Amino acid sequence: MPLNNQMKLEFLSIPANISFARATVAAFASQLEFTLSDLEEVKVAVSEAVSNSIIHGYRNAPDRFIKIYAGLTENTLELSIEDDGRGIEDIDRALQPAFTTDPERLGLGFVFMQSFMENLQVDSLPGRGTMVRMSRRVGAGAVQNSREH
Amino acid sequence: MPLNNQMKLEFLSIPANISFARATVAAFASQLEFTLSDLEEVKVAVSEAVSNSIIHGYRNAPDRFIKIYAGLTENTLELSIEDDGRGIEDIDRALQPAFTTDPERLGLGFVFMQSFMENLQVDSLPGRGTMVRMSRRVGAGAVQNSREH
Amino acid sequence: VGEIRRFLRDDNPVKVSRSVKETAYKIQQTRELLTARLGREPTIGEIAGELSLSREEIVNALEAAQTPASIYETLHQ
Ligand SMILES: Nc1ncnc2c1ncn2[C@@H]1O[C@H](COP(=O)(O)OP(=O)(O)O)[C@@H](O)[C@H]1O
Ligand SMILES: Nc1ncnc2c1ncn2[C@@H]1O[C@H](COP(=O)(O)OP(=O)(O)O)[C@@H](O)[C@H]1O
Ligand SMILES: [Mg+2]
Ligand SMILES: [Mg+2]
Repeated sequence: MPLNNQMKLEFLSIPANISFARATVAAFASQLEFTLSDLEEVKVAVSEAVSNSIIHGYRNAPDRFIKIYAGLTENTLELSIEDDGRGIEDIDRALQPAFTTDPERLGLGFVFMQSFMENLQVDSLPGRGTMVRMSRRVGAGAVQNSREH
Repeated sequence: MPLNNQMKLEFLSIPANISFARATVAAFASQLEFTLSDLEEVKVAVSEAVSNSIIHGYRNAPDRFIKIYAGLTENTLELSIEDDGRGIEDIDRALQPAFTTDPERLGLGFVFMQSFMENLQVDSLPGRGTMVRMSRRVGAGAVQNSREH
Repeated sequence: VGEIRRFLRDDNPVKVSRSVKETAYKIQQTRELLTARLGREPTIGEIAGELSLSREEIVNALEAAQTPASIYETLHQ
């Protein structure tokens, strides 16, 4: 599908930028006819991916950069969130519910991304970095929701 | 002054992104203790610079990119807005109130930037592009305001 | 996750939606209230604290409630 709009955002790996990144993606996505709840879910997915980059990718080093690329087709938001941090050893395992390498965490970040977004794809190379791609179609939330009830 | 935060935003040169860009810069700037009026003024300055890049720099070509760089010191937002469009022949003349190369426009964009922001600096090379830099200090608006009364 | 999804759900169309307008209205009200209380314009942090919203949410609500943002955008959208 042709892209009607594109943006790239790059920012420092500090916690203050989690809410900045989610607000920026939501503002961009609001060019499509998403509902407020759709955008809330997109924001949760962005928070999870960005905090993973900060916490796991960069182990809280505050001087690294995280990149978000976003595109809009006529009815879909496409997202990619990238760091060049530590990377993930075993991606399949990382995607499993409740798997975490940090005993203080819940291991649900990827579960949220998977359930709120479509086509989650994780590419990673240990020592090189991680790229999380996902998309969200207008109307997808409503469909999923009516299926749940 | 050391930068406590930095971000770079790149987006397509289409009118829909004027509002996106101003909201993004305002969201980033909101990490400092600006007032809503301060942020309104910053947004006007961003709108003017971005629409100049779209209209004058790229002559409304919708497939070019505009870059915004923003940094935060303890009390100042630093901004740079760049295009690689047509550029400006005579910068001093372009900065003059009511000067415009487009008879349908008012020629007040730079006047707004200059009055709402500090340290406006314009670099441009004909055929290469334009970079507009400006900054805004927390509390600057209040001072200006009380001076006016 | 289903629970959280239902908790978050609120199916207003986002552009110029009623709840975005309401949030923007509340922000302006709070701004006036705090201006009176403090004797100066409140900072965005003070408004965010009063409303339990993030600073960025305040910025986005104000932006969404005022679209289209300029005559130029009106003409070109
Ligand atoms: N950007 C990343 N860089 C390195 N490791 C990551 C990254 N994102 C996720 N991981 C790994 O995947 C695991 C699962 O992630 P997630 O589901 O978000 O759970 P949690 O963050 O609670 O640990 C993390 O514990 C971490 O080991
Ligand atoms: N990014 C830019 N690229 C090329 N020319 C520019 C750019 N920004 C401003 N200019 C030139 O400077 C002039 C004055 O700009 P401005 O004060 O914003 O007034 P206006 O946009 O109403 O013409 C414009 O008419 C244009 O010729
Ligand atoms: Mg996580
Ligand atoms: Mg102008």
